[in-house]
Amino acid sequence: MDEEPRIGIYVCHCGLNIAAVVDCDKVAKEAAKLPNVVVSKDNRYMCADPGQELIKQDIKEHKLNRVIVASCSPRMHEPTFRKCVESAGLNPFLFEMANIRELCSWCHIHYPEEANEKAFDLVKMATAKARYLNPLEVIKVPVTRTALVIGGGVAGIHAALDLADMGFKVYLVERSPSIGGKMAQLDKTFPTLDCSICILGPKMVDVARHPNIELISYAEVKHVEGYIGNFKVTVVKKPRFVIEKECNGCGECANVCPVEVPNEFDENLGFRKAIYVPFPQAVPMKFTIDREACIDCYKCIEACKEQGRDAINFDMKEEEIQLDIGTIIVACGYDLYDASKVKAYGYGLYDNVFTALELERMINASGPTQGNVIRFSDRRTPKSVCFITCVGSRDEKTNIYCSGFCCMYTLKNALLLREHYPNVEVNVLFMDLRAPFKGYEEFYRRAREEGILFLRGRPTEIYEHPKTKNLVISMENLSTGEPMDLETEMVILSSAAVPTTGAEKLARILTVSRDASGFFMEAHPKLKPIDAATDGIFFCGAAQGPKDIPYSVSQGSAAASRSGRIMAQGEWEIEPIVAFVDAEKCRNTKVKCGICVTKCPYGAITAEEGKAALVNTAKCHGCGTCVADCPSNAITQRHFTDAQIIAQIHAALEEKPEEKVIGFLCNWCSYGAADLAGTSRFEYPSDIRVIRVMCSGRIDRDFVLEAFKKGAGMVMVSGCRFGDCHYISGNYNAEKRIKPLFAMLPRFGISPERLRLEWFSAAEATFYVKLNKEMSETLKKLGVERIRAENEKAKPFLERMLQQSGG
Amino acid sequence: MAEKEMPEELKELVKEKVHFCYQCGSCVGSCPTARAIPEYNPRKMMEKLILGEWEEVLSAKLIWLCTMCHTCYEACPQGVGISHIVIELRNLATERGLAPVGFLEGAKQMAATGWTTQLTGAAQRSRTELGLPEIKAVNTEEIKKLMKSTGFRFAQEDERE
Amino acid sequence: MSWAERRRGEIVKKDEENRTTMERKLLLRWYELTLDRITCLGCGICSDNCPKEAIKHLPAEFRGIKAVSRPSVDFDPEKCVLCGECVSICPMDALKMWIEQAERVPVIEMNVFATATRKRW
Amino acid sequence: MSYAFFPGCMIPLRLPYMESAARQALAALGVELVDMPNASCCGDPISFQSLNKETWMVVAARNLCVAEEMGKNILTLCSGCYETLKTANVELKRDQYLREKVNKTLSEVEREFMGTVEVKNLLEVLLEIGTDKVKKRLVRPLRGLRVAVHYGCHLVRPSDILNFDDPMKPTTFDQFVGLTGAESVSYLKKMLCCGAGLRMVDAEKASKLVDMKLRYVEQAEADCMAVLCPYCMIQYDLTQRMIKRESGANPQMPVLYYPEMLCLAMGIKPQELGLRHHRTNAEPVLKKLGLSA
Repeated sequence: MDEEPRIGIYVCHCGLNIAAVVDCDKVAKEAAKLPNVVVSKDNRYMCADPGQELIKQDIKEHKLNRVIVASCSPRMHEPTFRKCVESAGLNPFLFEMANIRELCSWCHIHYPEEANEKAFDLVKMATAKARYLNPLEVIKVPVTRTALVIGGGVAGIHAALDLADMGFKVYLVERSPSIGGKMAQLDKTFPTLDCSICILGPKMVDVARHPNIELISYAEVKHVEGYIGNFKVTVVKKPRFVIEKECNGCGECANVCPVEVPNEFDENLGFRKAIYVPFPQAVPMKFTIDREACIDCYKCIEACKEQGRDAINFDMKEEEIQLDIGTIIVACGYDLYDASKVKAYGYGLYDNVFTALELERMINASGPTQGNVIRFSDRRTPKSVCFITCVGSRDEKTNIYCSGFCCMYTLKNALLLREHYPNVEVNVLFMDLRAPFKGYEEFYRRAREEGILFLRGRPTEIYEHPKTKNLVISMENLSTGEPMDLETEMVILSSAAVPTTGAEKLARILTVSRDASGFFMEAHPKLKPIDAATDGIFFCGAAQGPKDIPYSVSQGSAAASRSGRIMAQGEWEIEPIVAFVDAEKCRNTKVKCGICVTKCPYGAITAEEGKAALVNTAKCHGCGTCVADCPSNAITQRHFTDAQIIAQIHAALEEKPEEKVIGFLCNWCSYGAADLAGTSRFEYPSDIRVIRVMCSGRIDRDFVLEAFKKGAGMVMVSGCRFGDCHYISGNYNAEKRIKPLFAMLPRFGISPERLRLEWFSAAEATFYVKLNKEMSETLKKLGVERIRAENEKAKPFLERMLQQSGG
Repeated sequence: MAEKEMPEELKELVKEKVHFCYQCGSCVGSCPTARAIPEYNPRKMMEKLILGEWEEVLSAKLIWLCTMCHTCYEACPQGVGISHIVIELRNLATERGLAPVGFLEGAKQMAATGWTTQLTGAAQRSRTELGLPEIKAVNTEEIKKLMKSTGFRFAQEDERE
Repeated sequence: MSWAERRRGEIVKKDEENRTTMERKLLLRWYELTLDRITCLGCGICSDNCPKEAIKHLPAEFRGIKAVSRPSVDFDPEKCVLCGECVSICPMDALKMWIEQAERVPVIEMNVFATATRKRW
Repeated sequence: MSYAFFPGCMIPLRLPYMESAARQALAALGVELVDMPNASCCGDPISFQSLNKETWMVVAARNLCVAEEMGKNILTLCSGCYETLKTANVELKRDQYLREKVNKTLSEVEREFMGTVEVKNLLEVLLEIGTDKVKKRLVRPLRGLRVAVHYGCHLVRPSDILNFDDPMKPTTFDQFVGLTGAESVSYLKKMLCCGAGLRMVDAEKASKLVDMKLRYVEQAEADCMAVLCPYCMIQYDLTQRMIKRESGANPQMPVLYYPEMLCLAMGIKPQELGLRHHRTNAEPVLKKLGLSA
């Protein structure tokens, strides 16, 4: 763009969210003095209609060709304002945002002076970048009208059915031999006590029958590549040793099988054969051979042949299926916390301590006891039962979070027990009983009405009576304040929900992040509760956090509509922040180079011998690793150009550079953590000036050197934890590039502790805060004088190095 | 005690640990002292600290009843570390001359002999009988020096001296 | 071992002086496989025929020419599936299996003895 | 195997029979015990720590220094000493600031904490020897003896520092009792504190705790109790008489120190142990084992 930049700056008060700490009026007035700034205003709510109108008017009136809004995180409102400037006829990429809320006002509440200084710096940095902004055209990619649902629990089933009804092709991948998930194991559901399998069963059958759904059971997702609308997914189908097409589920094979093993579906209370279906209503109704238990007697083959079929094949091998997918829904659910880890409660040690899911199987008419609740030790119906809540939750030793639905299922189990055995004494031991949704408090009331006794207090430990095998619970009766021993014949532990096994692996396959508890992390806790940070991937059900059935079902439907929204359009706009090669500068024309080809994690770059390298824009995800690693500076990332980033560095370090930290944060993890620190209102020192890049792989060594040359006190380079990189390998490349600096800097006279290379996830706001405190300590320890002296000494070296690399 | 302000050490503890207490009673459930003496209730003690009634807690005889079995420390789901807080409270109470005689006797013995207990005649006889080696005296000067330089106070009478 | 922590459905191995018991307790089905170490000669036929390779044959230990221990067998509760193959084949009748306190051998009941060995011979 | 031997104060000064049994058992297992010259009381984790935590830490550190000079790991017989010495050792190794502070004080007596030794309790040492090796020495298994195991709080808690076994449901001691051929019975309130820490302030209530525990032990039809700590020993062994005097109840539960059980199982004659110095009568136990004179 050749025309002179005409910049408009808008400082948002965000009500009092920003204005309470930052003097917005002053910031706007000061910003007006910056070069190329034509208008500079402050406003109560920039994102509201009047605010947006103001921008549109000014663009017309003052012929603005750059717009800057200083308000919240770009992860929040960047799309809003881009649309706004676009409607006024300006290219949306000529808009830039300064994050003075999450990164400034919210985290320096008690230090308004420093906050003001920082806010102005952030605006100045945005302005500096804005001068170098270029108009960009969005890239449109086609969208495959096929969805993949991972996990066939109640949430996944609903997501799949809804999408299929919308007319999209759906692949439903389920790990176990049958769909149904945890809900299939339950006896009844709260708060209305309908039979669980009776309401779930028909839905499962619908899945099997729906012409648009292809159910791939006993299979796992092995590999995912590609991007929104164009995912390539590899699914591994485990061998069933039973040919699905041939098996009609008659069960003769199981009748002759000599091996009995505990049935996982019955929580190992009952047994199944080595050839089995987990439960009578299983979908698909196909048998599976458990080769771990099978003794290769081949009796099943005989039995199958007697039925005139030949469904069993012991030579079956693992099978890989390739799928072209438009959107992915993750519904992999939860596991129950292993109660035996809470040793004090004696699960696994004492016979008559059960988990809630075990009770659920016992009380179920088709369970291992045909609906009888009995004790392990003497097979007698207990005269008294105690329920203990919060096992493995709300405890810093196990899981700090509240698992949400345990209170309610405890109530349900207590009521069911009361219904089956009116004379059994039922006690519920609880700390807080949480019954917050529709009909739940009424359910709690009903439980009290039925004579279930509620005792407040968290049991300390449980012992077994050596003779009667009764259990003695030590606890404080909180209403009297006295310790007491409660003797009961059976204890039911209400275990918390924890991320399912394999969630970690799946997160890596999909390159999506998980929160501190290990559940999948949504893009925004309030406004994008279904979306992953990666476009085209959605979460529903307990994969995202512990949830009850109604909530899981609504999330399943929500995920279906979110992904249907993308597939219905047939094409999708992706941000044009891709890399492009300047053919004149590329040295591959002269020598064999191809470094960029090896660095690109997506295989988006090709470099034929003698020709300049070429970027396939549709394949490029825009991490910028190739840009930073190009030896001849021939590659540029649009919207994150070297010139833009260096302008930001210069702007940040104009005043008092020795007291400042230049922080390079990757968009997905470290910037996310910084945002979270803000939303959580964690306070930390204000020394840091944040420069956002898409990936740590974009961070050029020259940026660090440039910052020190300009006198920066410290530099921090940060990205996602290893294995979590949003662009697969960006952080590994960043580490390879930045790490040598620790050895190099001391040779120039710069203390190595002035450079930090840190990896943390978007959930680790506390780590980000700790890091900032540490860096502030380091700055204080070294002192301005020493830093200045070091920088002076290093300057000639730095200049020489920068010249060499052409930066 | 005429202090109004909570002592700094205690303030920090309350802020960093005690405030996490959500009054679940895990600490009381298996507390041996609470079983023997119902007035002793670590949960209520934590509540009082949160409410700022620290003087009452500190001056009460109750803090000296803890057997230091650390069951509460292990049982606490919020990591309050109650038994360690009791130790801090006792330290502060000792500074204010509130330590009970039973506790101080051991310390006096320690300064005198290097052991917190005395060799009884019967024990001496059975040592010989069992063929155990002689007990060697401890260099009590070292112990006294260490106790002095760490500011160990025996009781109020000692302070007057 | 009364103090050891167990998982539901897990096979628990108990070594007593002259007897080894493999026990699995499901709610309404208790399985027990016992080896009488006095009767057992340690021939190792069970080990050769175990379809899950859950039985290890321990030959006699010698010090010089003097045997310091008799040959014997050892069970691996992780691998065993309590099929009863070993019970059916033991020439000394040293192995016994009970299901719900009744002496039962699943492989004999299901008549799979011949087929199971077919694979190996 | 050689250890710096730290019996504490209570064992050598009041309960020498415990020291005797431990020395005999460990000698039979080939463990060399080297006395620690000039070692003092560990710094009692209850009374001393309560009065002044800093002094407590410094005194403990001084004892660690003695072992460091000897270049040997410490074996403690008393669980109280175990907690004190291990806490000091772990915290001083972990916390640089605390270490500097403690070393400054220690320099007055010309000592310095280096952090070169480990602190071990009796069971840890037995584990180090190896259960198989110990079992081979046990020629006369205590078959048929029903033992109620009492762990003693300071053996396992605070678990984040001691890191020895589970703080609420430990199993190591039971396994070692099982090793001697005896049966470790399960009983209610197995982890209930002996109440020694309460004795200094309220002896009557401390006896109440003993009484409470003994009832649960009796209920499980145990033949005797097994302990590892001298304070627990005093509580259960001595207090039974007091209970008889005070409340008229007549508890008669023999209390054994675990090394005594080991010695019996090794075939050492009961006469060579100080069983007669127990305040409770160990005769029923010996009778059951067919060892009575």
